[in-house]
Amino acid sequence: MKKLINNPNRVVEEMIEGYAKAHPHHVRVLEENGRSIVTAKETKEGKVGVLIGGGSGHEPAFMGYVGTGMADGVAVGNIFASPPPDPILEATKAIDKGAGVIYVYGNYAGDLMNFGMAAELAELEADIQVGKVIVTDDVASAPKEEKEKRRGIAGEFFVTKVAGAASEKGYSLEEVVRAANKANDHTRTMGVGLSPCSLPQTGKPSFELEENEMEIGLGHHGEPGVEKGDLQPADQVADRLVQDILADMPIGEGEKVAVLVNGLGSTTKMELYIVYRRVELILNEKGITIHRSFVGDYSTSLEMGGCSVTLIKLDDELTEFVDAAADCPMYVQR
Amino acid sequence: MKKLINNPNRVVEEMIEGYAKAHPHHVRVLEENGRSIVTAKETKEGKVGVLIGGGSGHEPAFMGYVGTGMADGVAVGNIFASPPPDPILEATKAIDKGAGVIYVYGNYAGDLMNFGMAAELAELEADIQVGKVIVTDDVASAPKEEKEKRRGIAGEFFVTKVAGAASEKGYSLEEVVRAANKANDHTRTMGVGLSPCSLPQTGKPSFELEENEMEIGLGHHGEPGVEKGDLQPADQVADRLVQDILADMPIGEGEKVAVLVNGLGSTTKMELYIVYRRVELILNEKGITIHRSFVGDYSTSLEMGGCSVTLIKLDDELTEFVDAAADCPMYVQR
Amino acid sequence: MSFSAKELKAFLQSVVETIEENKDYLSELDRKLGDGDHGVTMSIGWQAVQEKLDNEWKDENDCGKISISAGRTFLSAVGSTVGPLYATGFLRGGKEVQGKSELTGEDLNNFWTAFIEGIKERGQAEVGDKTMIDTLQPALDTLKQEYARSGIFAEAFSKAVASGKEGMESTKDLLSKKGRSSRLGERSLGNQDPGATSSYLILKAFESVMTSVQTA
Amino acid sequence: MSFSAKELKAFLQSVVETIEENKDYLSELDRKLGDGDHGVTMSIGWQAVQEKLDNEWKDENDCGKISISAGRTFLSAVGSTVGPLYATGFLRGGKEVQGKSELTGEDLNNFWTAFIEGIKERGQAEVGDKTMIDTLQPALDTLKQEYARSGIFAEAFSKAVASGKEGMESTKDLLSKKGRSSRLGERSLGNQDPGATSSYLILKAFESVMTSVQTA
Ligand SMILES: Nc1ncnc2c1ncn2[C@@H]1O[C@H](COP(=O)(O)OP(=O)(O)O)[C@@H](O)[C@H]1O
Ligand SMILES: Nc1ncnc2c1ncn2[C@@H]1O[C@H](COP(=O)(O)OP(=O)(O)O)[C@@H](O)[C@H]1O
Ligand SMILES: [Mg+2]
Ligand SMILES: [Mg+2]
Ligand SMILES: [Mg+2]
Ligand SMILES: [Mg+2]
Repeated sequence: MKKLINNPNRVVEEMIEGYAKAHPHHVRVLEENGRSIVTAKETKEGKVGVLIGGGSGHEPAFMGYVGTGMADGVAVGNIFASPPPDPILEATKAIDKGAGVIYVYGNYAGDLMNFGMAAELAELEADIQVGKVIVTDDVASAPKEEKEKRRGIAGEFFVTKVAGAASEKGYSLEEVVRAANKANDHTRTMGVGLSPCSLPQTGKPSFELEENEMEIGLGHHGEPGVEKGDLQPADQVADRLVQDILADMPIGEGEKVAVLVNGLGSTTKMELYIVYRRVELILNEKGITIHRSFVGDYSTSLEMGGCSVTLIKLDDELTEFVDAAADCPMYVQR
Repeated sequence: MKKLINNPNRVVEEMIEGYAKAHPHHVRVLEENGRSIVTAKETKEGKVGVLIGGGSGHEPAFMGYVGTGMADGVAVGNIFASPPPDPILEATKAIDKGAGVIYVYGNYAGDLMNFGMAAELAELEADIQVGKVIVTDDVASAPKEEKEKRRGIAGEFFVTKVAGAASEKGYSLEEVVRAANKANDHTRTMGVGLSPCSLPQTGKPSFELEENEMEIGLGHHGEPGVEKGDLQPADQVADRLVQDILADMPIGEGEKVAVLVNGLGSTTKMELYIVYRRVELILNEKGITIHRSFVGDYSTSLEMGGCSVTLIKLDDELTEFVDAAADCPMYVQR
Repeated sequence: MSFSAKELKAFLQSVVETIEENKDYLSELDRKLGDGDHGVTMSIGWQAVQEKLDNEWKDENDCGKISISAGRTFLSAVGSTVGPLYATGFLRGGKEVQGKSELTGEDLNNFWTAFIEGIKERGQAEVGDKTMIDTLQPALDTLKQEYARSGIFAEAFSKAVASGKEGMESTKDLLSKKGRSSRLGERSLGNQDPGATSSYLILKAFESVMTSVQTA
Repeated sequence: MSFSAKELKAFLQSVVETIEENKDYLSELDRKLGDGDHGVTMSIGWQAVQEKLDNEWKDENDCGKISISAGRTFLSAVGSTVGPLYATGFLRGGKEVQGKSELTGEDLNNFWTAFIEGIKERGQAEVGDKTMIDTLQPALDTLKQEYARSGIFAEAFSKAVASGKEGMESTKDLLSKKGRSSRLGERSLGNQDPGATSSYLILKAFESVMTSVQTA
C-alpha cells in the first residue's frame, strides 16, 4: 500500500519529530530518550504521574493523549511493538512529582514485560513507586473465564481518561490505580475488521479478507479474530458487537454508559455514525442510558478498515471522570 | 470498496440520525428539514448567524463544525452534491438572531447556485440579510489570475473558524463577512491524492492511479489534478505543496502563519505528522513563524488517500480568531 | 395533435425510466470528468419525481403546476449542480403553460424556449464550455428556426433533438471550462460531458412522447 | 577448542546476517499468526548489534561484557515481545561468563543454560504454547544431557540444535497459547511459530561458529 513516508525505518522518529514540532505548547520529547514524550505544561507537585504507551501505529493512541486530564507522559514503541524499558523509565522519572506514577497499558506479552521491567527499574534505581493497570477490554480475545488473558484495545481510551481525571483531582496513587482498574473492569470492546493495514517495512497486508468478507473480533494489529464471514449491513454488525458485549457484561435497565464507536483507520466518520445510530437504538430499547458518546478515530491500526464499539458502565465516580475536561494534541474535551 | 453501511441510498440520512443522537447537547436537526442541523445551544440575540454547508462525504466538514466558535448551522447535501436551497433556507431562519446570516461555502457550481437561491429566498421571504463568502483556497484548481475560479477545499476550515470567532466576538454581518473574506484571501491549499474513494451507490473508484502513482492537485471529489506522477517521498511531496503555495502567495521572513496538514480519509496520522515535519522545516528555513498547527482529518473525501497542506497568513485579527476557543462535536479547541 | 397533462406526465415518466437505465453510464461519464455522481444524482431526483407521479399528480391536469412541481421536487431531492439547473428549466417552462391542461405547438415551443433559456441564465455557461448547454443551445436554435419555418412543433422538435445530439457529441472534443472538470485541461478531451448527455436523454424522452402522440 | 571474544563476535555477526537473510520469511510467518513484524523487529534489533560490532566492541575482549551489551542494545532498539526475551537471554548468559575472554566448554554450557532459563523465566511460556520455548526447551534438554554424557560441548550443542529444529517444526501442529496469536485457535494450526524459527536461526548460527572453531 502507498504511504506518504520517507524511510520505512524512520517513520516513528519522523512522526515524533513532526508531532513535537506541531504542538510545542503541549508536548516535549525528552532529551534523555527520543521515544519519551511528556506534557509541556508544568504539573502540580504531588500529582500522580500518568504514563501510557505501547507500539505506534495506533494514533491518536497513545502519544496523542498526552495533556491535561489525560496522560503526563508516553513511551512510544516501534510500529505494533511495545517500547523497551528505557523510554518508559525516562518518562517515569520526568513525570514523577513525588506521588508515584501509574502505568496504563494493554495486555500484550511485550508490554507486560517491558513495562514490568521499567517499573522494577523505576523502583530500584529512582525510588519511584509505580502502579500498573493492564487494560483487557477486548471481549473477542479470550473467553469470559479468562478475562485476564484479554487484549487491550480501544477501551484503553476510557481507562486513560479515568486515570488522568482521577490524578488531576488529586487522588493518591493507590486511588488512581483503583479507579483505573474499575474503569477497566467496567469496559468492554468488540471490533470488526473489513480491510487490512500494512507495515511500512513489509508493505504486505496484515491479513487477508475477500472483497466481500469481514472478520469479527480481529485484533488491533491484524491478529486473527473469532469469526470470518460475509460482510453484513452496518445494523447487523452493530447488533452483533453490542450483543457480544452485553452477553459478557450485562447492563441493566436504567444503568448508565458511555459509548465509543472507534474507527480503525480508513473507515469514514459517515460509517461510524451509521454504526452509532444502531448502537444507540439497541441501548435505548433496553432502557440503558447513554451519558456521553465518542465517535471517531480514537485508537487505530494504521489504515485498517473497520470499527469497534466500546461500552463503559458508569457509576458516579466514573461519570465524573468521563465528563472531565481534557486538552491533548489529538483529543480535546470541554 | 467495502463499507459499513445499510442502504447506499440512505447513508446521509442515517449518518445525520447517528450524529444527532450522539451529540444531543451540541446539535439538533430541524423539524422543518432533515438536512438542516443547528447548534443546540442558545445563541445570543444580535449575534450574526454562521451557516456552512456543502455535499457530504467530507466529514468532519461540514456538519462536524457546528458549535460554539464555529458555525451555528449547516445544510447537508448528498454525497459530493450541494444541498438544495430548502435546508439552507430553513437553517438560515433558525439561526438568525436579527443580525443577519453569513454563508460560508466552497466555490462549486452547485453550491453557488443553491446557496445563491437560498440567500435570495431568505431575503425575500424571511427578510433576513445574508452575506456570502465563497472559499477559493485550492491553488491547483485555477491559475493565479483566475483565483475567483478556484475551488474551496480544506481552507474552508480556517474561513469558518474566522467567521465563527468574529461573530462570537459580536462583529456585525458586514464585519464578519469582511473578516471571513480576508481569511479566504490569506489562505492557500495544495493537495496530493494517493488512492481513490468510492461513492456508496456506485462502488467505483473515483479515479485511477497506478500502484506507484500520486496526483498533485487532485480535487476534493476526485476531480483530476494538475499532475500525475510517481509516488515521491513525503519530504519531496511536502516541498512541492509548500512551494506551489508560496509561489502563489509569497510569505515574507518574519511573517506569521497557521498550518493545517489535512488527511483526506485513509491516510494515517503518522503520515500526516511526517509531512508536517517537513512543512515546518521549510517554513522555519524561510524565517516564517508558525503560530499554530492543525494536523488531522479536517476535511476528507470519504476514504480517499492523500493529504493537503493549507497555510493562512495571519495578521493580529486573524491570529485572535484562529486562537479562539471552539466546541463542536468533531472539533474542540481550548 | 393533442398534448395534455397526460402526455406531460408520460414524458416525465419516460425521463424517470431513461435515467434509471442510463444511471451507471452517466456516473461513469462523470467519473472521468468530475466526481462520478451524475447518474446517482439524476436518479435520486427523478425517483422523487416518480413518487409524485404515483401520488400527488394523479389527478392534476394543470401542465404548469405539474412542471413547476416537478422542478421543485427535483431540486429539493438533489441540490447539486444539476438540481438548480434542471429545476429552473421546469419552473420557467411551467410558468409558460400555467393554468393550461392542453398544450398547443405554440405552448410547447414556449415551454422549451423558457426551459432552456432558464438553464442558461441560471448556469451562465456558454456553448463550448463542455456542459449541458452544448446540447441545449443548438437544440433551441434549431427548434426556434424550424418551428418558425414550418409551424409544426413535433417536426421541429425532432430536428432540435438531432442538433442536440450533435451538440452532445461535440463535447468529446471540448476542453472543460465549467463545473468540476474545469481544471482537467487536456485530459478532459475525448470524454463526453455527463450533463450534456442527460440533457439529450431528456430531449429524446420528450421526442418519443411527441411521436406517440402523433401516431396515436 | 578455543572460543574467545572473537568467536562470540563472529556468532553475533552471523546472527545479524541470518536474520537479515530471513527477515521477510520471519515477517511472513508472523503475518499468518500475529502482526507480521517479527522479521522487522529482529532486523532492527540485530542491526543495532551490528553497529556495536562495528564500533564499540572492536577492542572488547570480555565475553560477559559483550553479551550483556548485546542484550541491552537489542532491547533498547526494539522493545516488543522478543526484546525482553532475547535480551534476558544475553544478559543472563553474559553474567555467566563475566570477566572471561576465553570460554571453555563448561562456560559455553553455562552460557546457554542461563540464556534459555532466562527466557523461560521472563516469558513464562511452556513447551506446547507455540513460542520460541518450543525450540529452546528441547535444545536445552538435549544440551544438558549430551554434555553431561560426553563432556564435548560442540558435539552436544550440535545435537541440541537438531532437537531445537524438531521443536521448531512441532509448532506447526500446535495451537497458539501465548502472545498475539493466542486467540487464533484452530487457524493457528499448520503455521510455524516465528519466534521458534528465529530461536532456531540463532542456535544454528552458534553451531556454525562452533564448527568453524573446531575445524580451524
Ligand atoms: N454552469 C453550468 N451550466 C450548465 N451546466 C453545468 C454548469 N456546471 C456544470 N454543468 C453540468 O453539470 C454536469 C455535472 O452534474 P452533476 O455531476 O450532477 O453535478 P456535480 O458537478 O455537482 O457533481 C456537468 O456534466 C455539466 O454538464
Ligand atoms: N511469553 C512468551 N514467551 C516466549 N516467547 C514468546 C512469548 N510470547 C510470544 N513469544 C514469541 O514471540 C514471537 C513474536 O515476536 P514478535 O512478532 O517480534 O513480537 P510481537 O508479538 O510483539 O509482535 C512469537 O512467535 C513467540 O515465539
Ligand atoms: Mg509486534
Ligand atoms: Mg457531485
Ligand atoms: Mg458530478
Ligand atoms: Mg509480531
